[in-house]
Amino acid sequence: MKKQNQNLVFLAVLLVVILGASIAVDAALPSYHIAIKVIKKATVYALVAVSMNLLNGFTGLFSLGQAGFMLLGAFSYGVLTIPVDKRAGVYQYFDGGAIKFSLPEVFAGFLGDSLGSVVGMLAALLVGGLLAALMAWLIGLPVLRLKSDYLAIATLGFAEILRAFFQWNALGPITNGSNLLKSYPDFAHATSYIILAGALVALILLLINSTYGRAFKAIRDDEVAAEAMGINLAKHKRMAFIISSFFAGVGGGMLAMYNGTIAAASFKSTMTYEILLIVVIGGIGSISGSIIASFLYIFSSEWLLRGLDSGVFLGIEAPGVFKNGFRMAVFSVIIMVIVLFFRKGLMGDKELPDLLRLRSRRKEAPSK
Amino acid sequence: MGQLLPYLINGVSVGGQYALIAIGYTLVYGILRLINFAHGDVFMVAGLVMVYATSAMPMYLALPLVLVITVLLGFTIERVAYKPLRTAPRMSVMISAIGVSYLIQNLAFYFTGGIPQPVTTPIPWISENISLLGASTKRVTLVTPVLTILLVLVLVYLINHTRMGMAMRAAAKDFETAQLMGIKINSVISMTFVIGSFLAAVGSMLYFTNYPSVGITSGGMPGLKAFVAAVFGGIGSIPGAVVGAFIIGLCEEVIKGLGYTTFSDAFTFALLIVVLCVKPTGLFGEKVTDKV
Amino acid sequence: MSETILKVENVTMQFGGVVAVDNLNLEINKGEIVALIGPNGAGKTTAFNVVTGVYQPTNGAVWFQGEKIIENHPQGKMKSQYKGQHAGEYAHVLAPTPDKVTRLGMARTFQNIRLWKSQTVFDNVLIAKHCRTTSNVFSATFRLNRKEEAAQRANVQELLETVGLADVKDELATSLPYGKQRRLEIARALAAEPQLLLLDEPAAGMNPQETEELTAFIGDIRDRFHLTVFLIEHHMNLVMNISERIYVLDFGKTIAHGTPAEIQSNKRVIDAYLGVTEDA
Amino acid sequence: MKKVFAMLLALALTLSLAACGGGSGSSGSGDAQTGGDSGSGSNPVVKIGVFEPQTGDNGAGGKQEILGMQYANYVQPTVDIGGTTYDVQLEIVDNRTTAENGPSAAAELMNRDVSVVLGSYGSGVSSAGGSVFAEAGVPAIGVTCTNPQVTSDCDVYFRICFTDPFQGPALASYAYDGLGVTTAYTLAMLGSDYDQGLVYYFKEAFEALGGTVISDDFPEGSANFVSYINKATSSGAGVIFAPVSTNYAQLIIEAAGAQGYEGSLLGSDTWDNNMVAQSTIGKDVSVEVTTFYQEGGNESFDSGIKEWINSNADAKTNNGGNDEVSAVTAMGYDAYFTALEALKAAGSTDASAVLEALPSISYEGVCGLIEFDEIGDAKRDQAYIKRANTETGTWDFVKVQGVE
Repeated sequence: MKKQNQNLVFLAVLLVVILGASIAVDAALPSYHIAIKVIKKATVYALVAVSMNLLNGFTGLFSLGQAGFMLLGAFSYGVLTIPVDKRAGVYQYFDGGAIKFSLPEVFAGFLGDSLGSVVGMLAALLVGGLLAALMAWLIGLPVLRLKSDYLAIATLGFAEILRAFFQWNALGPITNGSNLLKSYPDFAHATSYIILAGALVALILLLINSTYGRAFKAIRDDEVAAEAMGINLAKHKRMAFIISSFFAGVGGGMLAMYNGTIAAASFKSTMTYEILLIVVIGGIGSISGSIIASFLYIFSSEWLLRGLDSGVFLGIEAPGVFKNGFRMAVFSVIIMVIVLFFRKGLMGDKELPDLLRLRSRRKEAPSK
Repeated sequence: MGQLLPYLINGVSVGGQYALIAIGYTLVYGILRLINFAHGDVFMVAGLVMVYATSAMPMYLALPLVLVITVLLGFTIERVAYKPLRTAPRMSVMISAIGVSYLIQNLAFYFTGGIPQPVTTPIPWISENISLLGASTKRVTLVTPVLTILLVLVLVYLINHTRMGMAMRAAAKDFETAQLMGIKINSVISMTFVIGSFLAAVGSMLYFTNYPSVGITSGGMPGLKAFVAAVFGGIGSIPGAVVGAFIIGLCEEVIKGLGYTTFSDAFTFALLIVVLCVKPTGLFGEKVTDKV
Repeated sequence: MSETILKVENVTMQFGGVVAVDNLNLEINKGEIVALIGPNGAGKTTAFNVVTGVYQPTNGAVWFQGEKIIENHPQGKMKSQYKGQHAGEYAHVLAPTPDKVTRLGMARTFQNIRLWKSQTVFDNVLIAKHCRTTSNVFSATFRLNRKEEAAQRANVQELLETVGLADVKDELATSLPYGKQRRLEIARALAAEPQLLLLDEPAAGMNPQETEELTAFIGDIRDRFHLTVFLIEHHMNLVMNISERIYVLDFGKTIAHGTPAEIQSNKRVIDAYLGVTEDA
Repeated sequence: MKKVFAMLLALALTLSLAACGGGSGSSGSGDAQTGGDSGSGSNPVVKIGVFEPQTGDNGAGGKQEILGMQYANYVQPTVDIGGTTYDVQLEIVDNRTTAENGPSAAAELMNRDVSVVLGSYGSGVSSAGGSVFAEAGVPAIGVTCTNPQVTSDCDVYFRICFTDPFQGPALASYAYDGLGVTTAYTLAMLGSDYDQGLVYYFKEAFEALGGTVISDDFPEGSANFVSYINKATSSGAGVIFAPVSTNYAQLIIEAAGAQGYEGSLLGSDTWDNNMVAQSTIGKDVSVEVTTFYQEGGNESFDSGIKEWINSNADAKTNNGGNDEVSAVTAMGYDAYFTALEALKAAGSTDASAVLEALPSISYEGVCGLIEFDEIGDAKRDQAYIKRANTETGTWDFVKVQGVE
């Protein structure tokens, strides 16, 4: 009980600090400031990384279908929220598209403009998540019976199939085929992103610490023992898969929100790899690790390390070395070092509060 | 039918290229149970090296150099990224493989500036145009399947009739026992990567003879498809990989011929999922039971 | 005569051309402690795996608490390869997964300890309670199942105290000494609330003193939890001390069964153990 | 212990990142690549943002576009704004071609306090950046992004090139009226909004003229186009319209040459690349493209930029190792001067003033007169048609094409 209280206090303090910081940042900086853009993107990646961690780290299912589920979420969000009067422009090759309504406008009709559009946007995200979950349920039936690496390659393949469908011109009136979806609404403040993603991550945390989460971990640690102890493998794996995909779908919708445009072509396997590597950097099986790693990764790749690509870094001028691509090269070397020598990543399978407790316990130890 | 003929010819050629890559996957998987995600990128690097080498030196020096560098690369990858993880969980090794793939792509990106490198001096003779049954194509289209089958025959002979081949078969059958029986497992694994990379280099030379430039992501798709071919044929089985590769190459082209281009890639993956679910061991694979 | 809890009926398990269990028949009554012994490779663990649903028998059936829970007959390629007896007597296929068998009231331990490595002692036991959870994933996530969760936790605490592991409950399972890990595995099995407990070599790797403690422990939990125990064991002291009946397996076949005294004087058993086949 | 070490490592990493982040933030000029030496050192500085891909699929095109701007900056490093002479500084940020990297790259430019933005090559990433520019109220001048969506839903985006709804029909009428073809075969890559968009407008216009169009798509990574060419031949198409990237353009030319395709190959602005022209050498093909600029159109610009490229090793590398002037380079050059005009007209380096001044700009660049309509698109009613010379591997001017 004491441990739980400690965790709660810690989480509450952390939450207040983060929220305070983000509100302060929002107030101090204009919405187009890079810090806000980067916080938004990092928040989205944190959510997606945590959802992948739920599957790969906590349930031990090595799935590489993340980009596919994000694609579903992104498109659902875009398709459902583009304002009606902008549809003709967006679906320029498909006569304004097949869908003639926009959720934020529908809700604005009876909830008022500002509340209605927020509810509409959230509803669109939710639909995206649910669609991703539905798809996960469908493909989970056959695919989850496969063993580790076969599962990985099958889910990777599935994501590619999905991408092909979304580029298919026959579905153009809905998906806009190979063309961009754009002009849909976005939350201007980083705080909105943090609250939304934070709430979803909190849900995942609650799940992981529930009896179902414990069952997932049992499956990860030893499938045979888990099954022998009465845990229905098929059911629980599917559950983890569906839940993870739901959050990936919502995350995809949020990524679309952040990007301002959606194209199926960007949801390639590279995106899945990137998220997987974030999870690895943070530590497979650590929620806080994934979050920290997302922020580190996005902050440095999108902002702080740009100098590595443009000739000057940390005051050192070396245009011959610091040229385009150097940033990513340095990055991938760091990732390989982590993969090979710090296999547990930043956090291992520990969470932030665990680390604090570890320290306090160490202090107590001599007196014992 | 006449309409489909060029697609079929093309399919056989593409299949041959996939086959050469697929063998690398299947050999490594057979022994290490590892999907070597970096294999497609090794293939790409071979292409890049070919572009640079052929424009800098005569053909008779350049081509062997491509083979040597690619083989060295494959060998190094195994030593640096996979060997230290021999006892680690399978997931770690797979992540390492993905990391290597990411690394190679980014390094290639750095060196090429992310710009596809044009193939300025294609390999003579095989890049010439010939006409076949009324359709015109490059000679490489015909050379590829023939060369593939020749190389595979040589490889099968080596595996069945040399000490190293025997060691490889033993390691594939039972890794730990093979180790206990005094087989130098590390040299066997290195050999596997050497052979795989060698074939990938050959495949790369053939592939990029048909293609005007080498981009940093050129390896990804052929790599993935070759892997599917390996699974389809029954991973671990060399004839399986070859047959699977030809089937996939043909199917893909025929689908294009029928006008469903959108789904030619998707079909490959759908085939993969169906095969994995219906017959996970593929066409020629052996059944593996897990011990409790 | 008390009621039969487990009945293995004409079970044959054939892998390819190898018959691992050949026409096994046994019955265990409620409340009994029954041992399954035999030389290495006799098919004991395979028999356990069949009973718990890990393997599907090639032919035969398993009854649990008066209900047929497992049944199979040779199919496909096996039809022509089948070497066992009673072919054609079974026509149905009943193949529950191991988790289902566990939920029916059977729990087991493993020959090579299979604890959940990254979990604490407490969580290892708590997770085994999961199969008895009635709340769904939503109510569990939103903490609407507080009552059930609290009851389970209290129950686990009690169980750990019973088996003497309460003082190490926050340690990682794998950090325990070997003997305690064995004990923990038993506690974990108990948490699944079984009627029948299957122990696969519970005393393997233990010294005589630990074995003695374990012997007492098994008897103790049988009484306390009203269990039936079915165990595989090589330590003859343990087997002879606590079993009421013993089945002896050799090369997949039952070569003897009876009380400890009967088994000790059975010539075939002595041959099987001392004979040339000893190390085969 | 390892854990503590890992945490320390993370901490160190974070700190060092924060440190250098602060560094780059405060000394934005340190990051900038300035195009050549700027005149007198003591002048105040006005910054022009360059939002271009330097990496990714469009990296090559983006670099060529930047070259034009850098050369323009070299030619004209200062500008008089409201009576003061400012040094112009180019702030180049790589948007990595893809839409998902657009917003942060655009935000990075805003961070560097630019007065106006030039770019990008590629419409998708331009759209993605557009919303950030709009939030910041900084005007952007699209150089060669031809998709109507870039400007249609973005108040701050202008563009100096023609758009797809012009280019498609221009090519269609060239094919129908100029070449006298009634059946056309189109080929586009799946997943490419550029390809698909142009095909759409081409098809619409060509069918309106009375022709028939057969359309086909190919997946990314296709290497062999023989079968597509055969299909075009057998369907009796007199022209193959393939608005694809240069890589595929070369493959299509290759396949058409090998199959002895008798009609014309029509390309869009992406085909205007010396590699494409060179790939026609010795082949019996007729390759025609629409483009923004024809080399030789302005003698002094041509010779000047060639000299500059030849004297600058980096520039030469970025131009693909030769001194052929691409249309995108010329467009980049024009974009730079358009921006200078806007700054002069605004009389201030303030972005909002520039935004106000832009719609009324009129500038005669090397690629023709630049004026904007109410959407912000250039008023362009003509494109240059060029034909590849199969002997020299260069482009020959054919005609100026409009839409009828």
